[in-house]
Amino acid sequence: MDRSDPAPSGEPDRPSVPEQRSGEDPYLRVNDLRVRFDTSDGVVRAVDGVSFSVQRGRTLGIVGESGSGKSVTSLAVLGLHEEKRTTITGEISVGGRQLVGLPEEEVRRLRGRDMAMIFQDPLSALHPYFTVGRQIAEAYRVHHPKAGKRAARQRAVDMLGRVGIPQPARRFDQYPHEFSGGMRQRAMIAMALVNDPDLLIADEPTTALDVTVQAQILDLLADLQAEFHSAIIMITHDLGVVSQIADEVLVMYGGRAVEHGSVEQVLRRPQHPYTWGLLSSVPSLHGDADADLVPIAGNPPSLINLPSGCAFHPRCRYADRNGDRSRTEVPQLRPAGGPGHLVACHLSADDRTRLYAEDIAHVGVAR
Amino acid sequence: MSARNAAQRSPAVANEGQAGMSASSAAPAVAGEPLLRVRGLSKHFPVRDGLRGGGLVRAVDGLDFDVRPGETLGLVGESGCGKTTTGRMLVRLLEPTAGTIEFAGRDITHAGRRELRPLRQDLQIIFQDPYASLNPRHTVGRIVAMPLQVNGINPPGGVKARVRELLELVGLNPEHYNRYPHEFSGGQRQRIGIARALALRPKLIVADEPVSALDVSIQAQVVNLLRDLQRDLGLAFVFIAHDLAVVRHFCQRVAVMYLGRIVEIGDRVDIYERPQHPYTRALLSAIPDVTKLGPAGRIRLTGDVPTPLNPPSGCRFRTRCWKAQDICATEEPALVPRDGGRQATACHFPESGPVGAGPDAHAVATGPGARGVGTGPGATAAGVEEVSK
Amino acid sequence: MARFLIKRIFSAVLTLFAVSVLTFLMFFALPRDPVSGMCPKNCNPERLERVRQELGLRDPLVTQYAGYMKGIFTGRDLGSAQGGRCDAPCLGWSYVNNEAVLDTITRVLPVTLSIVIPAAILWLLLGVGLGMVSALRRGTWLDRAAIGFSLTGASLQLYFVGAVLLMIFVYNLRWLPVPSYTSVFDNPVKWASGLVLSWIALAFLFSAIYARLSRAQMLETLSEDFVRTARAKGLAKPAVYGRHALRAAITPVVTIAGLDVGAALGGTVITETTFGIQGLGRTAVEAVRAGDLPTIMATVLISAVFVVLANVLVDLLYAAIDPRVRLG
Amino acid sequence: MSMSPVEGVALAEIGAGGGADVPKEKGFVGRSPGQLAWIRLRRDRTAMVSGVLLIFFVLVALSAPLVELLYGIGPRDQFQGKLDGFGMPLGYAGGVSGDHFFGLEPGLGRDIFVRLVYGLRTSLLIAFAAAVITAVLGIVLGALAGFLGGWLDAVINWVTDLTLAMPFLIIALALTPTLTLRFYGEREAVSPAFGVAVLIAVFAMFGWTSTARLVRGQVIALREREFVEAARASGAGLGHMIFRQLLPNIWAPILVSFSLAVPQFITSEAALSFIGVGLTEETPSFGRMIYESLDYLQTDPAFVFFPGITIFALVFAFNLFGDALRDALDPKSSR
Repeated sequence: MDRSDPAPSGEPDRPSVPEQRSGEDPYLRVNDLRVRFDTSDGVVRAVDGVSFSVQRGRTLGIVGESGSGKSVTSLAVLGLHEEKRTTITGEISVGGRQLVGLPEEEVRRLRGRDMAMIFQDPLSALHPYFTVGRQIAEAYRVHHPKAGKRAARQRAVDMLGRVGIPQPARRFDQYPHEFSGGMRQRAMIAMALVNDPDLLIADEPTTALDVTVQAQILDLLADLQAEFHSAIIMITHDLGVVSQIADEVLVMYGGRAVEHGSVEQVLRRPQHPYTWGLLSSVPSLHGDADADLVPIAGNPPSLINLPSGCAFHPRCRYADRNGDRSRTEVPQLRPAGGPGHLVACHLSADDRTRLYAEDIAHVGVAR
Repeated sequence: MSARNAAQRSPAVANEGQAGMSASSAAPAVAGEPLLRVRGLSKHFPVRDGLRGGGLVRAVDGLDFDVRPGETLGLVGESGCGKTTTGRMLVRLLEPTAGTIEFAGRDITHAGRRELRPLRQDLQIIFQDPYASLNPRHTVGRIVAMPLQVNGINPPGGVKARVRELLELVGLNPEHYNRYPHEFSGGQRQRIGIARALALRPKLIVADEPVSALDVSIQAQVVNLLRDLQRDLGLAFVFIAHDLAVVRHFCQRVAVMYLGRIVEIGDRVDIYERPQHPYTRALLSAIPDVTKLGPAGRIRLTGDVPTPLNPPSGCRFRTRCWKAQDICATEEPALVPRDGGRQATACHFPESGPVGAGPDAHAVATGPGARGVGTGPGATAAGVEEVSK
Repeated sequence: MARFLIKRIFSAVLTLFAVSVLTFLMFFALPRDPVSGMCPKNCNPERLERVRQELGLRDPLVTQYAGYMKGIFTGRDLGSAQGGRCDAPCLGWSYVNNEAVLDTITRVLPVTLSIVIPAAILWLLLGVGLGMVSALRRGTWLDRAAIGFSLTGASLQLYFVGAVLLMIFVYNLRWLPVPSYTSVFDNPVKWASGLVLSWIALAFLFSAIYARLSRAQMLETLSEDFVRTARAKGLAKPAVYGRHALRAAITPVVTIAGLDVGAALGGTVITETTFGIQGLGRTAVEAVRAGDLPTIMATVLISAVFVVLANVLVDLLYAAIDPRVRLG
Repeated sequence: MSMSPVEGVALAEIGAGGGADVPKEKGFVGRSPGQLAWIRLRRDRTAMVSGVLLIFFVLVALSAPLVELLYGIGPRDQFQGKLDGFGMPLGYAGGVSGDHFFGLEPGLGRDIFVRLVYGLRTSLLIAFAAAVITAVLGIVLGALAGFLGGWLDAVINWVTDLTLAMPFLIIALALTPTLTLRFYGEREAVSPAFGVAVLIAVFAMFGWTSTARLVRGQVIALREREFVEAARASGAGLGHMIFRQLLPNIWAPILVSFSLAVPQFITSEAALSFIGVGLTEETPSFGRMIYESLDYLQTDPAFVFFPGITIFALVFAFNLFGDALRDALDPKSSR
């Protein structure tokens, strides 16, 4: 099949993004996003035709391993990629505005005001030489040029208190290295939310934190979402985090979406062998602790030299069931049963149901 | 092999003799002498602070535990609890400040390099970072052969044959002998590190977060490999991790650490099904559970771990504990079995029953969130970080 | 902070002490007799010997050293041949120049300062500016030109550049007078026109080094997470680069600059020789040639003081820029 | 001038992960990081051009007597007949001709080209020898200070500070005649080889600090690396850890610093000659030629030009090569 010619959206065999649960229009709509980097080793197709949308007040979890393209997707939405070597095609619409092709200056005005981001490692993401408060106040003043120094300070102190930092007025004048890991991430969140953005992208916000602090941060994000009614994209490799906070889940592999649906659908009735692998290889707190985990064989692929056909086929236990198809044809996302549940797999629906029940349903956290 | 037996030993037997944990009351082990016997192990790091002149970070403060041949002990806790420091002391990469480490009946606490030499072969370590733990300028063959070379051991059949054997054992192609670490993925590098640790046929391996730097799908491969090796070779492990789910899949016994102390130690079943210490319960309930969708009713601990530079008086967990009473501030609870339980718990008010079913099901610590942080803003973060460098 | 300062100053004093002892020893082994240079012709051996006695050159080394040190801190009497009472800080009497060494130093130090300080300002502005621009325009012709400039500058010899500058601007075009020093307070225009070539020569060479250094630092900083955060906040590029990136990239540059300026203040021997300006460096060279121990001691010590002082200042500056550095 | 340390030299390869280093399934013999750096170097045009130029310079220097033989003129031959009444060379551009490629010196009338060839030999010999000695000193002292720490580190650090606080040119100026007089009498002729040895010794005394600091920093950064701990946990001794584990990982920055130290010593040698220390009149040297030429700046610019350009070309080639070497050894550093 010729896949170099991306099917335009609206073509019959290309299913649209999962239908929305309410009548509200999605705040963020990403359609057929492709991100390519030119490197000395070749062209990296970091994201290759990904579509999704998020409404305000709802959370999309994007799951994948390192190199799956999940972080690149989020950076592309904010326009934070390196301009010179990156090519972006597709549509990114935020609050009805098309961002791809928009001049940098206009994207900049949206950044931090309408859409904000939380990064994985708050210690390196905060400037070591400036006080935490100053960095938050700065984020406020960029988008509120009329606000005075004192107003910005007041706003920053308010936000620090809002995210649960004790003695915010005193903490305002401290440097990032004087904060603990959890407090730093709270400060990052305060900075991201200082302008009341409608879209918040959190890139592995709890990976660097301990479990008890992770729980605090996840709770905080949920509370703040209820309060600010923003759309959240939660990027993570941890299915546990997704199960706690997400409404919808997008599973990425090798720069492509392999499964997409509600959290209930993806975690309870997963359809893609890669999702199965993720579930069956994660150790669980319940069930038979002596049973072996079922890992995914092999290693994540190189984005420069992606396997032909289905990128997952070299690691897939079921790749041979369709003759050569897995090796030659890139599977497209297609409906997988439940409403809005999509999967990109050559296996037939019956096969998937049977294999899941036989091989997967009883191991790891899939149970 | 006896390893099989060890793995399947009934929890009741395995636990006996480990119940009394303090040095004086440690009862003689039933199933033979422990391989590793740790008493009162402490490590204090001096820190210099421009304003306060300096102090001691009590990274590890009086640990007692035993590991028997073929047994796997999990050491779990959050960052800064001292688990990594403990691991490094066990293999003598760090010099203990106080306490004793006995290995196979010999006191190795302060043994010199020469005295340690025969023991080195029995005691090895696997590191966390598969990128930093392999010398980038050496071939895989040289890396795996290093322990043999350093100890002047020439195994029957030659070093090369032994290295090939080891590579095969950990699931690598033995033909990759002449390759360099950068040509391998993270999971494969971790396998190389494991092969190196196995080169001297050790009896005990300290595994310091061996899978936490790996991708999820790779983690399971390495955990399974370690389980197989443990079973087939009858290895004892001290498995250091922050991920309680991984520990549950690998360890027969588990010790939970908080601020340089063991707060609870016991068999896997006891720790996961009937945790008694509030901290253990909080840890378990904080783990996001894929099997439960949506925000779970979990125990919310407020604040952060206090600084080990100036740990709270009495019970160290009291500043974040919802059950704390006056006695917790004045008297430090001993690590002893409570209420007929089989595991030892250092708590004045231990809980019972599975997490989520007990009275703490929806316990939320109240009061100002500042309680854990109030001990000095800079100290919490900076003090710990200085130590970890 | 106080502890740090005390420790640092103690180490600095120890270093200076060692420098003075080493210099003292080294120059006593110097194979030149200063006294015979004082009266080339009509001196008989007895008279020379008397002068030596008078100058204390026959005393044990320790006594001589102690006397010298005493002079620095409390002043001492040098005897009628050497200008009599010499108040602290007494650097001794130069029997070659026939004047108090302190007078020599106060005369030549402003010259060296006048060369180094404007040159340093020039090279820092030029070098850092060039480095930053080329980092931000990485891969463009501008970047390549800057790299070429800095490699060329780093490969050129100061005396060669100086010679070429002299040839062009002084001898051929006659735009500038032959380099000389005039006090800036007497005639600023003459001061500048007399020294501008030395500034250009020094600045050209040093800015090349600083352009390389700051380019590398800026490139490293640009890949830091906090720069991405600054962009994610919606800051415009000037603020991202000027406020966030520059602040972090400049720190190591400041460190090196402090040490370089400190070293340069101790005497720009080559520059002064090339342009024929009598500063600290040239004075030192002449003193060595003449075996003028008091002047040598003074110039070496002053140059060491500048280096040691620069070291301490750089540490303090570092702590001021980077809040993570705690002086302890 | 301070010998500024080599900045920004980080370790190659470590952590350079990402999509590029995916295991290749072909062939069982891997490529070492050194081989990879060599391949990158080979692909770098600047490196190759400057490298060839350097080899050319070295070959010319080594075969100086051969050049003399072919050229037919020795470094001490004088051609007074080709000078005018004021001692200026006849003809254009300082007497450049088929017989004298770079013309003649004013005054003595010696051939500039052949003197440059011999000057090149002297300079390269001094620079390479000094660079090797300072590298060895620096590596040993730096590695010991960094690895063992404690009082040894404090002492070595203090000695480094002390060395940096001594004004190099002035001390060198004083030390050279002192040393010479210790070995030769007042009126004895000093052998050229001795002058060269003294210069090398002076450079070694002052030059080791930057390598020592570099190595110390690198060793401290690597000391706590887990692969070193793995060796320690296996019972390895000090020698194994420094020589087998640590040093192979810091060859890259040492090599870069070495390649940049050589031109620095060439420059310093010239600078010393310039202020009148160092080699005797009959030993041809770059610095001496430039120093003497400055008097003829107006009357015979070609005399300034040829030595100046040659030394520039030599140092430039070294700097270019050093930069390319750094890029090859540490692909992340620039680009």
